[in-house]
Amino acid sequence: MKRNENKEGIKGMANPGRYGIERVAYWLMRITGLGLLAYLIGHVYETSNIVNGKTAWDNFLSLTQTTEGHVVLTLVIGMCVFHTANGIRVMLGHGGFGVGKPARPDYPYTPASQNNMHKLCIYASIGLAALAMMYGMSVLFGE
Amino acid sequence: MSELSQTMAEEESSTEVSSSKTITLRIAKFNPEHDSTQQFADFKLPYERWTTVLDAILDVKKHLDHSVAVRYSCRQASCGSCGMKINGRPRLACFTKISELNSDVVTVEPMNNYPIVRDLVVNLERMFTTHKKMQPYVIREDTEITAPTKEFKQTPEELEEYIQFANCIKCGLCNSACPTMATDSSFLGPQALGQAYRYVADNRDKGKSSRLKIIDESHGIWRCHFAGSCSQVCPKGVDPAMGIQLLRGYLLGFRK
Amino acid sequence: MVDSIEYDLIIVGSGLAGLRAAIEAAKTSQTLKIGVVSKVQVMRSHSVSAEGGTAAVLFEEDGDSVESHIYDTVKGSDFLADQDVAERLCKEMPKEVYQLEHWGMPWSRRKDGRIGQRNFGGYSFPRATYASDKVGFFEMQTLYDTCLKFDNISFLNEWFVTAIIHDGQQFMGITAIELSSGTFYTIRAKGLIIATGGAGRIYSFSTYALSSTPDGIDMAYRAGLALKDMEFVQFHPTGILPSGILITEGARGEGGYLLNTNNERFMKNYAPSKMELAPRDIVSRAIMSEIRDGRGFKHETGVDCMKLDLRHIGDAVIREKLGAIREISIKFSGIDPSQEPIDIRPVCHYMMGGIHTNIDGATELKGVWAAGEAACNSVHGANRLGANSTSECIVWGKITGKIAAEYALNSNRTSQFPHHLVTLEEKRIYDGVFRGQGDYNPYEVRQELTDIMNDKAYVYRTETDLVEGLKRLREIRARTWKHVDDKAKEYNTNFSNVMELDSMFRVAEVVLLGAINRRESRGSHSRLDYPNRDDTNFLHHTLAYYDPKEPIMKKHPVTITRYQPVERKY
Amino acid sequence: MRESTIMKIHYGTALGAVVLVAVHVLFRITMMNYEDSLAYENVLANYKYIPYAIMLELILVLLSVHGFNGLRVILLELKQGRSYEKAVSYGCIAGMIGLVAYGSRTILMASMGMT
Ligand SMILES: Cc1cc2nc3c(=O)[nH]c(=O)nc-3n(C[C@H](O)[C@H](O)[C@H](O)COP(=O)(O)OP(=O)(O)OC[C@H]3O[C@@H](n4cnc5c(N)ncnc54)[C@H](O)[C@@H]3O)c2cc1C
Ligand code: HEM
Ligand code: SF4
Ligand code: F3S
Ligand code: FES
Repeated sequence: MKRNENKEGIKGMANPGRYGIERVAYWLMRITGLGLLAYLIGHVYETSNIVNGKTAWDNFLSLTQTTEGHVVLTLVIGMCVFHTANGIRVMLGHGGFGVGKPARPDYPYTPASQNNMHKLCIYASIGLAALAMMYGMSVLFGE
Repeated sequence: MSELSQTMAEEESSTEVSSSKTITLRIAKFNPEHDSTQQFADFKLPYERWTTVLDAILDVKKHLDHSVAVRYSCRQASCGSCGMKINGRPRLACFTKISELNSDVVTVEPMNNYPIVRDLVVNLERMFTTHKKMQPYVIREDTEITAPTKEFKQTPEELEEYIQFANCIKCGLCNSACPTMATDSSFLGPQALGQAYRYVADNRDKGKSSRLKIIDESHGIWRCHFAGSCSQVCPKGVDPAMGIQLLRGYLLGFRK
Repeated sequence: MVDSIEYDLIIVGSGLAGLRAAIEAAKTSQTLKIGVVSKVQVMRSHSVSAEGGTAAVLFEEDGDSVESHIYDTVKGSDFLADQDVAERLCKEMPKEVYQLEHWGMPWSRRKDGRIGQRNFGGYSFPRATYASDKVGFFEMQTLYDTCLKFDNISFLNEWFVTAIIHDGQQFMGITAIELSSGTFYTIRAKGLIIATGGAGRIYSFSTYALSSTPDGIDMAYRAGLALKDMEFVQFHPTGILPSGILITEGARGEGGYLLNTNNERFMKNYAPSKMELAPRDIVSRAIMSEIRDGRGFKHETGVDCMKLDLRHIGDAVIREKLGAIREISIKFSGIDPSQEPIDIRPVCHYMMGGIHTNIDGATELKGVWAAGEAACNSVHGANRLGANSTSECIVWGKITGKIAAEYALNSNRTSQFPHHLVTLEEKRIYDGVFRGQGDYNPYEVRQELTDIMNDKAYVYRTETDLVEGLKRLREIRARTWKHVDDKAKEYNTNFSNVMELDSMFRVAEVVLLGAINRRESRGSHSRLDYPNRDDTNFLHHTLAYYDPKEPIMKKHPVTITRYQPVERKY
Repeated sequence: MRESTIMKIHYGTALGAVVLVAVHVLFRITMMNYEDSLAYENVLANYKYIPYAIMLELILVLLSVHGFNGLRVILLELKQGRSYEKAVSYGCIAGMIGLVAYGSRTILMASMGMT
């Protein structure tokens, strides 16, 4: 028989719509994780210039002193804050904390694991990230 | 209580909103054996307040196109046959009323993440296989009864610990909504993991360690990222997301 | 050449009876190859919809007794049950409840951790063992999951079985179509258990799953086996409007009232001692009488109905014990049972009749057994008590599973496989149905047929109605509806739907003929023109044998061991 | 390695990183103003302060392990197949080791004053 697997693929994995904020958090977590990894690699490379003397270091540093550089740094701050805050939420969840207690469900079914605590934490993580980005911007673009 | 009246109120009001009592039903038609792509066939249909999407599809099958391939049996959300994608979201066709969709066009497609057999029918073989892999039965020496045996005691409270997960009708909607499943066809999936929890949480069972070993593999429980979509689409209130996190508690050493 | 596969034992149907049989057979011998064939996937069979309970005597220390269960069953049957068979059911059942429990069944529990039971119609003790209101579902889950322990059980999911092949002496195999590919197969085996469930979809207003068509019963009938007591069709008093989905008797078991337009619990006029918990036939007749006398409600679809009031039970109890009812009522009718009474009407719910078997579930053909609702071992007689059917499925699943497994282990084929019969069957379904021609829409014909059954052979029956029904049935059967417009092989439900219709005609005819012949009122069969039970002329079972022209009707004695028939009063 | 062990490491590294990154970032922004903190001399001085250098090394290891394992998880879920999955695992380990080695080189050289 010919097979059509009909997998949703990356689009389905990435598409945060349709399923509410938990799915947005899932998606942001991935993106920020990858973003941070990319930054980490870049950052390690960047700082390695310190061994090449002051000129090399300053040359490289000036790259981050541009507007683009500032934008990237701001994003990194936001990503870091969201990933950290949400990461703590997810870790607690993965350990089985705050995911509700098993109980006979009543119609209409509202899953206890998708509770308001979690929704709140997700919004808080996003909010914190936004605040941190604003603070970062004020520092970076400040002077 | 208030939630309920709200749901009912929404359902009521939505009937009033769509003033015309007909919809366009778009059915995805595809026979992988003969067709190269999926096509949509459109049908105009009248409907009543209580008409379900399954009713509408069967109406088409009766009067307009006998060839629509669709899986159904109980028509009361207890057999798990009629999972499909309705207006973009996995749902049970017999448990979705046209009136609650708030749309003049109802599009039905086969569920994602399963191979298509034909039209709306998908192959659920893998789900049944992973379910079996979970050792979904009470594991202990003395499960076979001898003449004077009475029941293993279980209080109503102990029953509550797992009864929610025993409600799973194997419709597969959760696996279809899960983002990991969208790309990872080796992932055990929320259906199976939820059932692993159902038996682990049953005070009669002694198979916990063996099940924990099974799910602790590279495409096992750790591929769940608590995206929660599984629980959101489950038509029976199973909440596999909760079961999975609780199971993980055992593996991480938070639960005994 | 038709593709062929082979098993030792074939079980057709993966409902309660089929699964229980599979487990027992697998336990009997590890070497036995068992094939469970069903036209639906596992866990999709009609059995998952059973709601209220499974009858068994568990608490003798509290005053229940097996004797009382037997008597209730026999009395409920209006004395048409074979009493030795009823005795077997009641004696086997307690063990089975505990066995299910040991396998993981989530029975509802008492505070002390023992299994819980509730009241059910027609019993003198609360002995409907329950698991919320999803008894059948949880039983199916337990049995299916337990099947997964055994490597010698294979499931052939979504295979439509079309015929039984035998050489006149003994069973040889079956023919089936694998739905997903459309391939036609012969499956050879030594033994067969038919567990294809009830035929309730021959009525248009029905609690049954849409897949509950009489294919299996008809298969046996065509193979020359007798159908027994088909005129006895149970109408459950409380089918919700407009869908006909069941509101379990457990709703009345938990204290629900039936009300007419005078807001009166009218059951006091029909069964003063048991009230709403009288056996189903009596309650259904009471409802229809009230409607006839003008004390019925009109549902917005224009259908007459009564009200089932659960409000006084309270939201908490409804949620805990009747959760599925609550869901069904809110979802499918828009009514929260804790706020408003539910609209209900008697609805086709169970077939007491089926394939004629003896107390061991054996049919008249060597190597073939039948169990569950498809079978008629006469445990329910003229009226089944609620909660006795899942019990029956489990007990006879086990019995036939054991006996058939032993038979399959020890038997040897004596004759050549009759390939010509497979060829004939292939002709019948491919030339006769798949490549058939015609002008009538088979789906509309099916609607007409089921409407006729609903109109003419409902709760109250008369000679004129039944004869008229039979005449109309034969008229529409003669039309050219045997054709399949969907020409694809893969997952062709159009094809199977037409074959289902074909079997519905044959079985519906037997129901009508049996009802015409039985000129008395007994149990669920209630004739306005013969309102009394007539033990002198009709204390016997009805048998029907297939004949291309017209069914051949015969009689079969009732086994009476300890209870002589008396008037049935509640 | 059992997947649960890997994931325990994943969570452990994350937790460790939370603390250390916080210190690292606070170091950058509270010691003096941000601009100055990045000046060559100051940075170099930091590196020469051994406890700080050790902390940097720790952060590097923790985040590389965490980050590359995260990448492995994502890649594992993206596509399946024996050889692909092997490649992903080894690739990520290689990346991890590479990054740690490269970063360590900087830290080592800077703190030893080999500039
Ligand atoms: C709504 C409802 C509620 C009920 N509640 C209760 C209750 O509370 N207590 C109680 O005791 N009883 C109850 N009953 C009755 C009881 O559920 C049934 O009698 C019982 O489930 C029948 O089980 P079974 O195994 O015989 O058949 P089923 O479960 O009907 O299974 C039949 C099987 O045969 C297969 N099959 C049929 N035709 C073919 C074919 N051509 N080819 C291949 N396979 C085929 C089907 O696919 C299916 O797998 C209820 C019935 C209904 C309708
Ligand atoms: C410092 C605080 C951090 C915390 C608390 C944290 C926490 C987590 C957690 C809990 C996960 C698992 C998510 C899941 O399985 O659903 C995760 C994934 C991940 N993390 Fe971190 N992390 C942190 C920092 C970082 C950094 C700095 C990087 C970059 C190097 C990073 C890269 C990743 C990646 C790539 C993933 C995989 C993404 C995914 O699976 O969704 N993390 N993190
Ligand atoms: S967990 Fe819910 S959605 Fe998933 S298969 Fe079971 S019933 Fe369906
Ligand atoms: S949707 Fe998938 S990611 Fe986990 S919480 Fe459910 S299994
Ligand atoms: S038909 Fe059974 S769940 Fe929809």
